[in-house]
Amino acid sequence: MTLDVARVQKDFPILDRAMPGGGRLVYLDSAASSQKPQSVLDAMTRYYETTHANVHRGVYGIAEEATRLMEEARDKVGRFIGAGPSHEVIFAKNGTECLNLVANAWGRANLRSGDAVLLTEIEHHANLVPWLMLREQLGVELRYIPLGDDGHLDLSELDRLVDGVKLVAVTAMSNVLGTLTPVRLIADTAHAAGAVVVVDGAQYAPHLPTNVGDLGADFFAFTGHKLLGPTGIGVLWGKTELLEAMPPFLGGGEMIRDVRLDGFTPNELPWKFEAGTPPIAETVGLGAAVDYLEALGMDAVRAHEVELTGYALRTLAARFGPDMTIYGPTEPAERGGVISFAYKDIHPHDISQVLDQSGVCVRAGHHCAKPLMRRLGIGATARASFYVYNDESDVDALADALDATSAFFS
Amino acid sequence: MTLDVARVQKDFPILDRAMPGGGRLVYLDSAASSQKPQSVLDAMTRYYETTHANVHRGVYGIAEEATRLMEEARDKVGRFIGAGPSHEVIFAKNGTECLNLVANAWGRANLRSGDAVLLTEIEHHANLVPWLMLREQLGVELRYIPLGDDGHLDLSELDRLVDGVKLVAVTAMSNVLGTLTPVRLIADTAHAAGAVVVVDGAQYAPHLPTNVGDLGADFFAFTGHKLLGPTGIGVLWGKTELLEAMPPFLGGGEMIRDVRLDGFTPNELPWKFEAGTPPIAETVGLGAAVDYLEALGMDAVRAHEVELTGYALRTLAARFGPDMTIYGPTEPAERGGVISFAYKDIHPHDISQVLDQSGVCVRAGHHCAKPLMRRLGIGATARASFYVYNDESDVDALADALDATSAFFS
Amino acid sequence: MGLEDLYREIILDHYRSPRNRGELESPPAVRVEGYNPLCGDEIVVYLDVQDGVVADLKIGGQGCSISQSSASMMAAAVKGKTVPEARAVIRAFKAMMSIHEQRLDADGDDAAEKAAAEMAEVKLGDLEALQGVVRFPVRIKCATLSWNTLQQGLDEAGAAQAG
Amino acid sequence: MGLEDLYREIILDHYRSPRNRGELESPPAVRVEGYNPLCGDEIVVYLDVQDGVVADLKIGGQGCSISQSSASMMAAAVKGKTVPEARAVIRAFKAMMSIHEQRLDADGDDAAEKAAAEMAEVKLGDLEALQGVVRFPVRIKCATLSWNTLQQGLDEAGAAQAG
Ligand SMILES: Cc1ncc(COP(=O)(O)O)c(C=O)c1O
Ligand SMILES: Cc1ncc(COP(=O)(O)O)c(C=O)c1O
Repeated sequence: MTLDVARVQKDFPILDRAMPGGGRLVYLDSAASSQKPQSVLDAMTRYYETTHANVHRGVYGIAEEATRLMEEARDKVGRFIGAGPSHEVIFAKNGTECLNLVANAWGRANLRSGDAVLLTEIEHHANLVPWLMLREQLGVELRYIPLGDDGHLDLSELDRLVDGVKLVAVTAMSNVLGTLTPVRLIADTAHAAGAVVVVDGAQYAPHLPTNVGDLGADFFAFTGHKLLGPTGIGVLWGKTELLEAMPPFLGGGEMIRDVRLDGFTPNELPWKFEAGTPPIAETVGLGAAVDYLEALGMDAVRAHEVELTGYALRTLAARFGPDMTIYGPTEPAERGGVISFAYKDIHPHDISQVLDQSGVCVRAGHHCAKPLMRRLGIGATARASFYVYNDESDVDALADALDATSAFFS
Repeated sequence: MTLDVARVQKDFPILDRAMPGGGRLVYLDSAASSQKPQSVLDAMTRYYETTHANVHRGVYGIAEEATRLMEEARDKVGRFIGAGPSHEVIFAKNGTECLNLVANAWGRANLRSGDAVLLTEIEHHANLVPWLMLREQLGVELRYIPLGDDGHLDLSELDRLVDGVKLVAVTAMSNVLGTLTPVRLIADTAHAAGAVVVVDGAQYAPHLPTNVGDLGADFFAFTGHKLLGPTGIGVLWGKTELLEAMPPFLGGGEMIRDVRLDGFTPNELPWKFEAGTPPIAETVGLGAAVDYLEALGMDAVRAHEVELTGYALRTLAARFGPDMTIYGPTEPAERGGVISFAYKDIHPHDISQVLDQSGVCVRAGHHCAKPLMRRLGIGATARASFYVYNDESDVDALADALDATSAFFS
Repeated sequence: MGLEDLYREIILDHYRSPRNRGELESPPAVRVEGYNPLCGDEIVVYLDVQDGVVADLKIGGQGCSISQSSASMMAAAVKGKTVPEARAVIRAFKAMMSIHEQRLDADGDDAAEKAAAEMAEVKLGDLEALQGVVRFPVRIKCATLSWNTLQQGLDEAGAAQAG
Repeated sequence: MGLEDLYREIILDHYRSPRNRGELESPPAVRVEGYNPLCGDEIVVYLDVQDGVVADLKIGGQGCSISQSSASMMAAAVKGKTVPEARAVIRAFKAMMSIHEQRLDADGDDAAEKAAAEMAEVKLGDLEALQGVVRFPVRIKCATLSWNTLQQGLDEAGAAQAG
């Protein structure tokens, strides 16, 4: 099955929008946030126009229907990542909250001063700062798997690094380099050392067929808005035994079984970790996004991105040669559709600004991975990233706009 | 200015939906969650169809536009509650997260074992459980302002209760009794005792003209979905000095200025407290909700609800007399449009179930206020609550359906 | 989906005149509380197990017609039964109720088969009147509250005997 | 809103040939770092204040054309000025930039007036080329980064002298 990109593009209303310059929108920033197909927008609008009510507590018809829609979305999302029982699927506001939840609830219950946590040098701030906060608060020791010069993690010291650690948290795909990390290998090593494994799947789940069991994850976090879904929704999957043994994270309605003036009893999973009114419409939207991706087929999504990334790497090399440095692994099969680059000595910020004149949207900056930037010895990159609605003409538009940028600054 | 309810109703698409029984939807559960006007749905759809991109980091046009829309929503929301600088307005996922943010970030920095926090017996779990968790974690002492038999807080012991407390957290309006609490008086007393004042405005901000300064609040939390806005968005307002002195709450992207492998520096307000991709579309929707309410005029909204609540109290008393117990203050001017009641000896759950047959939606249960239920000596109430789209015919429909309920169970 | 499917006559009868309401002294009886976090219903089951038999059982607490009548019928159904028999009734009842809830489990098909097998084991009699609850998903937890509480009670009674 | 509004010739010139780049030994010079958390730009300002005068000033770090040229022009503008004069230039420059940012403040009108007054105080000269940045709100923080850093440096130099 291959992706019919022309048909896919028709499903995304924003791609039809008029641009100031008269051209078309060339959206190459899906690693920051993806666009949304009509079906996702319709599912949310339909929900609000026919069914909205607060969930889990209402007896009347539309409240029951809203609850059913939300729990169906939970089932769908669980199946999408190969989860077991749906109560292992917890909804939060974004991927960042999910990782904070693990750091807080699992961390505070299981980590003491001096305990070690193993991360990598390529993590997004979302999988760094929560652990840095635990370092400050509890005095845990943080270790890092380094980045090799080939754009892959350098695992040569893994056995030493993992020795005695209580938890390993690793991204499945770098949002800067595109690097696909050997999650399973790291997880097996971590488990052999008795550690719990947290996988940041924010960049992985939207782009590759995902099975949390095959990855060897104990926790797996991702975010809706990068997966064709709405903003305001993140997903944490965790193993039942671990989730049950954890104290709650946020306190409030929904997450309790009983509340007294002198104490409370938490609710069962998954609600124990869902305090307050959940992002109801957003779960419905995410469910529709998962439906959309499954109809395309995640194998086809991945195949398309490998192909397009290959085309991009070849095109950029051919057109810009030594004027361009592309970071990360060179083989499309070893990476996602995320291309961070340096071009001549033009600052990424300026590149992005000038590309915008041609309707080409790329991100410039540290991409919430400042330690990785320091490791690469740079302050920022320009980054083009692809998704189901991108095709070779977008890559060509990027290359043409880069020529214009070079002309402007020379 | 009075509310033209018939015109308002036309703005809410869900009120037109077909009901199984053939009747109309009589939605009397706005205290749990309000319905949304077309303009809110349109604002979000338009956002996704023309402007979506991740905010704050993008240089290109649509990212800049998305950032502008989000920050405009912040300004609007700030003006709506009479806030000062917009950096005092922090977006979270719901009202519950806002209160957890205060309990965690302010609480951990300022409270020690043995310190006292003053709450009330009528709080929603969202303003109880975060403090109960601090009690468990830090050993703080919790005190409670009791409920008087007139449905108002009993302030006779306030001076004693407030003595030596570090923080007072109080709801501005009970979600069960409708009681409007004397927030200003409590705040002044608390400030005189050197305490910080947290106001749970989840039920207040949607229904009354709100000015955080006049209320005497140091922190004020509310939630979008009860205020004609979407799910997935909550708002915390706090005073600059307090917010600046607090450590961050969740860690990740957006909330940092710098991240190193051995530490991080938080960002400035408000982003310091907004980790990860924010609920962008939801802030836009909330901004549209605020526009809608301001066009109606909050004075008119309040006047309409006082009038309708008065009509409801009179109608129910006239039609059901001693068969019905209504909880909370008897004067419409002293309460919001929330009517919790017991009817004959029919369990609230059963009432709600049978009312649903007539398309009448009321909530049944403890309304996330179990300590208040225990105080009232009951397990649950049925609760009808009003908003801008309700009118006297809805009250009549409720009364008719209650007659049918009584017939069914007798 | 009329209300009559939910509120069968026999249910309303048990609600109006609950059987086995009251308390037992504990100890020797086991006392277990159950909460429905969604609506605030509370059930207290007092359980007297002697020589492997549910010698006596009383129900306290308060709740809606479904939770109260389910508890009342449950008490009538298990009183005098051996512990294994009582457990079989619990399984059968929960299987009847799970026909809707199983959607929440990943392995829907297996669960449906298992439920059918467990229901075949035992005659539920009057309790079958509660089958209509399955069509009102929010109320399933009302119906199962007392049963989960009883199950916990049997576990505790077993542990007490063993210990 | 063309790119020429943003990238004026004089800006590109300062970007290509930045003035006053380098380091000063610290101490005696004050060394202050500034970050733009959004894009990763970093500025280091080395500041040598003697007898109330900005005797020397050097700029390190890396960033985009706007942040670098702004820093370069800033260095040229304040070197040799007295501390109060330097502070007046900072105020005037930030006022020019705030014409967009003030939207974020509640009291928009007051702020606009205040900004106009502060800009009137000082001749910004070449720095006025950066006015076009105001139309590209995301870039305002690029332009103001070095100025905020300088301001912090003057505060620290003042404190060091006082202490
Ligand atoms: C690798 C990675 N992890 C985590 C996140 C955080 O996701 P969110 O911003 O939705 O919380 C992102 C995206 O920003 C990411 O790229
Ligand atoms: C008084 C009160 N406080 C707090 C909340 C919590 O709001 P949310 O559920 O949106 O977090 C609610 C509503 O559920 C409420 O009624």
